[in-house]
Amino acid sequence: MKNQGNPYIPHTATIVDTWYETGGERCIKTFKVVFDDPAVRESWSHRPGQCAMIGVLGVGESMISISSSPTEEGYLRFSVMKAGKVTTALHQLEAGDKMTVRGPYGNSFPVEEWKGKKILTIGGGIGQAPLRPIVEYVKANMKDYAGLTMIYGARTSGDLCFKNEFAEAAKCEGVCCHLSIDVAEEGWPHYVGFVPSLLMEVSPSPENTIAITCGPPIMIRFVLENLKKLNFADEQIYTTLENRMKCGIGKCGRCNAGHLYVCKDGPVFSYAQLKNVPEAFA
Amino acid sequence: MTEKPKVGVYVCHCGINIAATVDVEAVTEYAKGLPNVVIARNYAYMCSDPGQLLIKEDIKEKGLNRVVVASCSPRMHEPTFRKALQEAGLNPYFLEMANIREQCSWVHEDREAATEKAKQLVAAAVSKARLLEPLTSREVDAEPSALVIGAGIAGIQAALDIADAGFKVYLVEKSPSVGGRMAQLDKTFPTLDCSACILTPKMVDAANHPNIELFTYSEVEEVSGYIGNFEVKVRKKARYVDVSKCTGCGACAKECRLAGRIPNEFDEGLGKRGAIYLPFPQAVPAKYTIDPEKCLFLTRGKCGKGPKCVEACPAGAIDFEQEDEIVSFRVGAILVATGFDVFDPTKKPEYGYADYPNVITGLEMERLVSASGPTGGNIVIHNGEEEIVPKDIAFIQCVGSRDKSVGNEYCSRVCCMYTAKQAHLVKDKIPDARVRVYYMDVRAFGKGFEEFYDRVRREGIRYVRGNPSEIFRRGNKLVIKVEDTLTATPLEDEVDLVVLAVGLEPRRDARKIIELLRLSQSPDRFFLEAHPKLRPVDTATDGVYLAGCCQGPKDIPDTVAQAKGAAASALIPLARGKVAIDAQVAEVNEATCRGCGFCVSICPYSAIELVTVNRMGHMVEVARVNEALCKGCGSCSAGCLSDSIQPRSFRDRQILPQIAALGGTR
Amino acid sequence: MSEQFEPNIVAFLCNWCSYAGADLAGTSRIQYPANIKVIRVMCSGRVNPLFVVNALQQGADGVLISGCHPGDCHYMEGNFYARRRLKLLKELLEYIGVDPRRFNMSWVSASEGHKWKEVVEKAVEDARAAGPFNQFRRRQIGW
Amino acid sequence: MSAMLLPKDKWPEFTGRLAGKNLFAPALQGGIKKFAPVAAGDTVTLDEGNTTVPPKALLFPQTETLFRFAEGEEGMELPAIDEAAVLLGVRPCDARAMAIVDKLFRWDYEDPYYLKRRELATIIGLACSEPCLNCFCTSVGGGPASTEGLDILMVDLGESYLLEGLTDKGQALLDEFKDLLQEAGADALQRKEQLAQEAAAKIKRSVDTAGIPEALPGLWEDPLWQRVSAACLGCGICTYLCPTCHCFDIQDEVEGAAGRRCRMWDSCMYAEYTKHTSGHNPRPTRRERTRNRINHKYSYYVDKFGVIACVGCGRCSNLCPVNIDLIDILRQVKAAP
Amino acid sequence: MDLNKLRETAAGIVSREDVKYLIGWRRGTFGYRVSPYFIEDAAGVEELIFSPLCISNLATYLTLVERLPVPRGQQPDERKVALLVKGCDSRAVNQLLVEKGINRDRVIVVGLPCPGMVDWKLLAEKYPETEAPVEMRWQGDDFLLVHNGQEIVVPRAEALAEKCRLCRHPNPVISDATVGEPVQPWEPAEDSGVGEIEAKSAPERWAYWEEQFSKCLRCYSCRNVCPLCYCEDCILDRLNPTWVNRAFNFSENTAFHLARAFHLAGRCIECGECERVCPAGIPLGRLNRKLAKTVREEYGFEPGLDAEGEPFQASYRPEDPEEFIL
Repeated sequence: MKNQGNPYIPHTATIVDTWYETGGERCIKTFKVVFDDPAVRESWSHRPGQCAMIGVLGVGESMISISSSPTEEGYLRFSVMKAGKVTTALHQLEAGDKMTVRGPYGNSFPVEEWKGKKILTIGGGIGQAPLRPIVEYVKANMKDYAGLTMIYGARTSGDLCFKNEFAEAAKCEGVCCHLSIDVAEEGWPHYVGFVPSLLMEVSPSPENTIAITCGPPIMIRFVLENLKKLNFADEQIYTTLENRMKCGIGKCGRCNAGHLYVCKDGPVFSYAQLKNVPEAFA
Repeated sequence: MTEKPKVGVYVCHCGINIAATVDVEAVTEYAKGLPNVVIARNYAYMCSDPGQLLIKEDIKEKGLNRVVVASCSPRMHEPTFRKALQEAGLNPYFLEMANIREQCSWVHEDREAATEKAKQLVAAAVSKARLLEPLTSREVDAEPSALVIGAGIAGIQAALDIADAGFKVYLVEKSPSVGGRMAQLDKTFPTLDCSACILTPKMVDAANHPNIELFTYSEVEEVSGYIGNFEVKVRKKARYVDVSKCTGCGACAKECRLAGRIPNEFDEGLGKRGAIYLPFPQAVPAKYTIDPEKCLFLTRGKCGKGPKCVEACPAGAIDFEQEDEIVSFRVGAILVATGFDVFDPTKKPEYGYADYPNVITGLEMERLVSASGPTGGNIVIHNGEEEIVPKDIAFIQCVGSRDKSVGNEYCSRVCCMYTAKQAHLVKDKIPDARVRVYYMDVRAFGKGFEEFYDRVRREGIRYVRGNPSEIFRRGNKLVIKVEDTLTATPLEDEVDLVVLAVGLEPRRDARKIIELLRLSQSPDRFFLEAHPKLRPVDTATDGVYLAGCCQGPKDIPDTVAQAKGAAASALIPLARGKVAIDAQVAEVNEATCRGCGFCVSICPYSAIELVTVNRMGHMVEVARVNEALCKGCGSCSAGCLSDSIQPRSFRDRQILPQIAALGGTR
Repeated sequence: MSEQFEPNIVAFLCNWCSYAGADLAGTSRIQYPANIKVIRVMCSGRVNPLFVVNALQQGADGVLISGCHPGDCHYMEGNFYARRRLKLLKELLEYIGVDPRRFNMSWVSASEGHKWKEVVEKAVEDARAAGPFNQFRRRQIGW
Repeated sequence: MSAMLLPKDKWPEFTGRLAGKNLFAPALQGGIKKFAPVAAGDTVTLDEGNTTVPPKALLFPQTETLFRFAEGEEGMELPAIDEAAVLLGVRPCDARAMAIVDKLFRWDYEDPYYLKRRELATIIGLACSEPCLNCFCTSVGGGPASTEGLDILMVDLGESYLLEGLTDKGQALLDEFKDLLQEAGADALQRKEQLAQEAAAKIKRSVDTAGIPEALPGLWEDPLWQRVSAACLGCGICTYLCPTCHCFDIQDEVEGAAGRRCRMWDSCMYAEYTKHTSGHNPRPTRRERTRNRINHKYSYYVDKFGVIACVGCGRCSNLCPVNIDLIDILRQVKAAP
Repeated sequence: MDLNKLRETAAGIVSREDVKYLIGWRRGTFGYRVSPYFIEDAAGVEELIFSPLCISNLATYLTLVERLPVPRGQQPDERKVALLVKGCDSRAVNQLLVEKGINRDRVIVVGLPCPGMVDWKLLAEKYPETEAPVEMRWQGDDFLLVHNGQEIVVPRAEALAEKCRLCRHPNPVISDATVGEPVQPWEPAEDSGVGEIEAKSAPERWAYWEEQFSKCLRCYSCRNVCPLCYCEDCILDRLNPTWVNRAFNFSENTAFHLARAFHLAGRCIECGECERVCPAGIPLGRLNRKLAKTVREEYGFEPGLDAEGEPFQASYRPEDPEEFIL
C-alpha cells in the first residue's frame, strides 16, 4: 500500500525477530522488522540518528529511534522500552506480527562531517538505542574514522542493552568499550558507578573527537558538565532529544524545545545549538 | 515482560445440556475469529478429565496464556478449571468463563437467539481474558478454633468432632440448656431408641470436653473478619444465677412464687414451670436460670417481701445484679447449627388448633408420650370438657409441608415417620385406641423406614388417603371432614384427639444469623448451601458451614451425618493452620490516589486506611489496602473519583471491554 | 412493524445473590428472553454508574443492575452504596431525556429464580418499548 | 481581477445561489456563533462582530479521520476530501490566520487534509466596520479590510456590497455571478479605503508588537510569566478558539474489527500535552505553558515562518474566564526590562 | 463593603511569615472583567477589591496550583494560603476539607458575606463593555455601575446572577476571619432553569441537551474551573481505560458531561462557575443543580455545610429511597 504522498499513512511491516534486551517493569524489547511492500523496502533509506513513528493500528504510534544502521540492510531495528499504551501494545507483538512504520523522520548524525574523527559515544540505559546506529555505522566504515570509544552504563547488568554486541565490538580494531553499572554485582568485571564518573575515569581527549551522549536527562546533564571539564568544545558535543510527539512531521506542535521542533530540527543537536535553548533539558 | 495474549476458547456441550440449544460448532467457529484467540474447540464435557486434558495440552503445546471456558456457571466450575490451568503451569487467574448453560442454554429455547447470545458472551469473556492479570493468592494463619452456633444434636456432634480433633470449640446455645429439639423427642424412628438416652451422654460430653467452651443462654452478637480469622462477640445473657455456685438442687424453683404458673417451652407449653427454672431435668448445664420477662422481682422490682429464691438457695447463687456479658474471641471457622422451628398450625385455621385443646402438634405429642413429659408419659388430654384418655385418635400429615398456600412447597421429610412412630406409641400405650392417619403420600425412603411403616400398619393403624378439609366440634368429639380419595367417599370421622404432623420451618429469627454471617436463603428460606450437590455443608461465605435442619429439614441420622461433614470441612482450615486469601482484592494506584478517603468510608471491612507517602518530595495521603481484610467487593472502586482503587480481575479496564463486547462494539 | 425490535440489554449482576439467582433460574429451566447479557461483578456496589453510561454508548439499548436485597449483601453494605449511586445516575439520565425504561435496577436473591425471570422480562419489555437507542451510540467509525 | 458591486436587493439571490455551492456562513447555533452550513432558502445575515468559533474549524475540523483500517484487511482507507465549499463572511483577521497556518501545513511535509480543504474552499471575506472591544489586528500586521488569505473581499458600502476578486478562485466565483453584479467604480474603491481607515481608527486596544519577537527570548525567566499565568485555569478556550492555533492530538478509535486514526484539536495549555509517559513534564506548570503559548505565537513562529502567529482577533482576551488578556500580556512583555 | 477593612485584614495576613499568598480579586484589564489576584506582600493589597463583579470562586486555586517535584535535599513550601470566600465559595472549602483535598492547617479562610453577584453578560447587553475597566458597587439592594464616567443604578433583578438568585447560603459557612456584616439571606428563587427542563417530555429533554452537548468544545474549562474537580489525573483524560474518546462528537461530549455531573453529585456546591466559564454557553448549572436538588430533597443532604461531614456518595442510610428498584 502506497501512502499516496500522505505523510500520516504508515507502511505495514512484519516483525521477523524480537528479543528482550532487559527485564523488569520497564523492560526493553528489540524488534527486527521488514516492510511488507517490496517497493517500500526498495525505496526506504535512513541515516543514523533518524527516527520513525512505529505503532499498532487501533492503539497508536510512538516515535522511536531507528536503532539499526543503514549499513545493516534488509531490515530495521527498534528497541522499545515499555512505558505507555503504545509501547505496551508493541511489546505484545511477536515475530510474524505486523506493526506500522512511517518515516524516517528528523535529522541525523553528520557522519560525513565527522569523517576522520574519533567518535565517542556515552550512553545510559535505553539511551544506547539512538547511539547504536552511529556505532554500527562507524564500525562498518572504520577506515573513515579515527576510532570508536563507547561508554555505556545502566542501573544493573540486567538493564544493559545490546550486551553481546559490546563484547563483539570490543574485539574490533580501533574500538574501545567501557561498561558500568550503578551498584556492585557479584562477578561484574567492569566499572561500578555512574556514567559521568566513568567518563572521567576514561578521560578521553577532546582532540579530533566528537562526543555523542544519550540517556536519562540527569545523566546527560552531568555528562555535559564533565565533557566541558574535559575541554570538549560545544561543537564537539552532540546529543539527541526526545519529547512527546504525535505527528512526527512538524505539524502537531508539541515537541518543540523553544524554537526547535525536535521532530524536524532534531532529534540530533549539537550542544552549541542547545545550550541557549532553555527548554532543551527541561 | 508483556506477553501477547494467546487465548484458547473451549466450548462445552455439557452433553446436550448446552449443545441442544446452542450451536456449539457455530460458537467455536465464531470464537476463532476473535482477537488473540489462538484456538477454539468444543467438547462434550469440558469439566471431565479428557476435557481438562484438552486445555492442559493446548496450554503446553500452543503456548496458550489465557483460557476461556464457555460452559456452566463460574459458580460451578471456576475452581475446577483454575486448577486445570495451574496444573498446566499457568496462573489460575488467567481463566475467564462464559456462562452459556445456566444463563443461556437452559433459559432460552430459540436456538438461534441462544447461539447468538452465547457468541456474545464468549466475545465478552475473550475481551476480558486478554486483559487478565496473573494473581497470586497469599496465605495467612488460621486461628485454630471454631465457633459452633446452636447446641442441638448437630451442634453438639460437630463440636465434639472438632474438639476431638484437638481444636478449641466455642459452642454457643441460645437457650439455657444444650440438647435442642432432639431432647424434646421421646423415641426416635424407626428404631424406637429413647431419644434422651442416646442424646444425654453427648450433651454431657460436650459440656465436659476440655476443648469445648460452652456458652448457654448466650447469643452471637457480632462476627467480623474472614475465614481463618473471624472475630466473634458473644452476649452471655444474664441468668441472675451464679453458675459457679448453683448446684442445680432445685430448692429455688420450688419456692418461686410463680412455680407451676409459666408454660414451659421445653414441654411446648404443655407443662408449667416457675420464673426460675431448669428447662428439663437432664438439662446441661444443670444450672437454674431466671426468666427475666416473668420474674416478679425483675419485672416489677418487687417479689413479696423479698425474692424467695434468694432465701431458698443454699449456695447463695442468686444474683439479681448480674448483667449481660460480652465475650470476644477469634475463630478460624464457624459452624451454623441453629435448627428449625415447627410450622405454626394456626396458619391453617381449618384444623382448629387455636380453638380446640385436643388438636395438638406432633411436637406436643412427643412431650405427651415422653416419660419425662408433663404427664409422665400418660396420654391424657382435655377435650374441652374433661381430661380423658383418648380412644379415637387421628393424625393429619403434611401440615405446613408441601403446601403452597402457606408458602412451604417442600416436604419436611420427618413427618411421615414421626407420625408412624407416634401412632405406634399411641397403640402401645392405649392398646384399644383406634388410630387413623390422614395422608396424601407416605414417604418412607430411609433406612428401615418402609419396614417400620409396614409394621405400624400391621399394628392396626389405618391410613386413609385424604386431606381433611375441616375439623369442628360435635359434642365432646372432634369431627374431621375428609374425602377418602381412594374410594372417593366423603367421610366424617369423630375423634378425641387430632395430632397435626406439623412440618419443619426455618427458625423465625434466622434473619439475625443471615445478617451476621452474610448467608443466603434458598427458596424454602432455609440457609443456602454453596452448592446443592457438591458443597452441601459450605456456604457462600468462606469458613462458614451448615449442619442440621437450618439448611433444610432432615432426620437425626442425616443431621448427625451433616454435622460430621461440616465439622470435617471446618477442620480443613484449622488443621492446615493456614488459609488462602483471595487474590482478587483491591489495589491502589498510589500515583493517582487523591487521598480523599471515600474508599475508607465505603469499605465495610475497614480494609483500607490512609497512609502518608512521599510523592516527589511532598508528603501526601493515599489509600492503602490491607489485603487480608479486603474481600474484593469493589464498592470502593465505584466510589473512587479517580479510579485509583480497583479490584483485581474486576478492574474498569477489564470490565469496559466486556461492556463493549456485549454492546456489540467489542 | 413486521419484525419486533429486539433490544440489547447489558446487565450487571452481583455474584452472590443475583448471579446465583440467575443460575437458579437456569437450573430450574425457567425460560426468559435472550436479550439480556450478563456481566458478573462481585457486588452491585462494584458497578460504577459510569458503566451504565458506557454501556448505553457502546450499543446497549437498556441496562439492568441487580444486587442482593437490602440487608442481604454478601459484603454487608455494597448494595446500599449501589442504590444511592444508581438512583443519582437514574435521575441524571432521565433529566437529559434518556427514556427511563432503558435503566432498571432490581434486588434478586439467590433463591429468586422466578423473580429474575420477571425482572428480565420487564427490562426487555421496557427497552423494547423505548426502541433502539442509536442517538447516543459511540459514533460509528466514519469520517 | 475585478471589483464588482452587489446591490443589497440581490443579496438573497446571491446567497441563495451560493447555498448550492456548499456555503458556510456565520450563524447562531444553540446560542454560539459559528460558521454553519447554509441551506437553500436560508437567509444569511452578516451582522457585526465575529464568530466565537473561528472558521478554521471548517478547514481543520475539531476531529477528523486520517484514515480507516479494519482487522484482517490490507491497507488503509483514506477519507475523500473532494467537496468544494464557500465560506462567506470570514473576517479579514481569520482569513489572515489561514494564510499564516498555511505556512505550517505546507512546511516540508504537506498536510494533505488541511491543504485539500483549503484548496477546495473559496473564502469570501467581510471587511470590518465596527471592530470589537478586543480587536487589535492593526497591531499585528492586519487590518479591517486586510485581504491576505481571502479569495474575495466584501465590503459593506451601505446600498451594496463591494466584491473584490483577489485570486483566480475568487474571480472565477465572481464570474459566475456576473448577472447580479455591476462593475464597481473608483468611487466605490475609494469608499472602501475610507471605511477601512475609519474602522481602523475605531480600534480601541492596541499594542506595539515591534521588538516583541526579539525581546521574548531574553524574558524567559522573567517574573511576568508567573504573574500572568497565576490565574490560568489550564483550559483550552484561548487555544481552541484561536484562529491560528493548529496543534492536534492523534488517537486511534476501535469499534469491533474496524477502527480509525483521527486527529483532534489539542491545546498547549493542557498538562497532558507535553507530558511524557514516564510522568516527566517539560512544561510542568501553567507558567511554562503560558510562556510557550506566547512564545510560540510571537517568537518561534516568527523564527520559522517570518510572521507572528496572531491576527489580533481578540478571542482569547474576550473569552478567557479569568481575564488572562493577551493584549495585557504583550504590554507587559513590552514593558519588561 | 468596607474595602479598607478588607485590605487591612489582607495586609495583616500576607505579612505573616507563614503565609505564601492571599488569593483575592482585582480589577480586570477591561470592561466588566475581574481577575483572580495572588497577593504576596502587603503592598499588593492596594489593588484588592470585592465588588459585585467578583463572581469567580477562588477556591479552585487551592487545588489547581501544581505541586512540582521537590528537588532532593529541599523541603516543599508548606506555607499557608489565604483565600477570600463568598458564601458559595466557602462551601467549596468545606467540601474540600471533607474530602481531604486541602489541609485545614494550610488554609486561611477570609469570609466575605455576599449580597449577591452580577452576571456581567446580562449587563453588557445594555451597557457594553468598555476599554477601561468598569467599577461596580452595592447600593442598597441594587448595584451601582460606573460606566463611561456615569453612575448608573442597576436594579438587582436586572443583573443578579442566576446562582445568586438561587442562593441559600450567602454568608460564609467557614472562615478564620470575616470582613463585613453578615447579610440577611433572601428567599431563594424557584429554580426555573431546572424546572423548565423537568417540565419537558423525555424527547424534548433529549433534544434540548443534544443541542447543548453538541456545541461543547471540550475545552475542559468547566472541569478546570470547578473547585471540586481536582484529580491530578482525571479519568476523562485517561486512555487506559478510555471512558471518553478524545474525539469531539455528541456521544463523547455527552459521556463527558454525564461523567462530570455524576462525579459532582452530592459534592457540587452550586457556585455556578462551570456555566459561567463555558465559551459555548452550555447551561451546566442546570445539570449540576438538578442532582443537587435530588440530593437535597430526597436525601436531605447539602454538601459543603460541614467540614466534618460525610461524603455523600461514600455513605448511605438504610432508609435511602429505593422506589425505583424492582
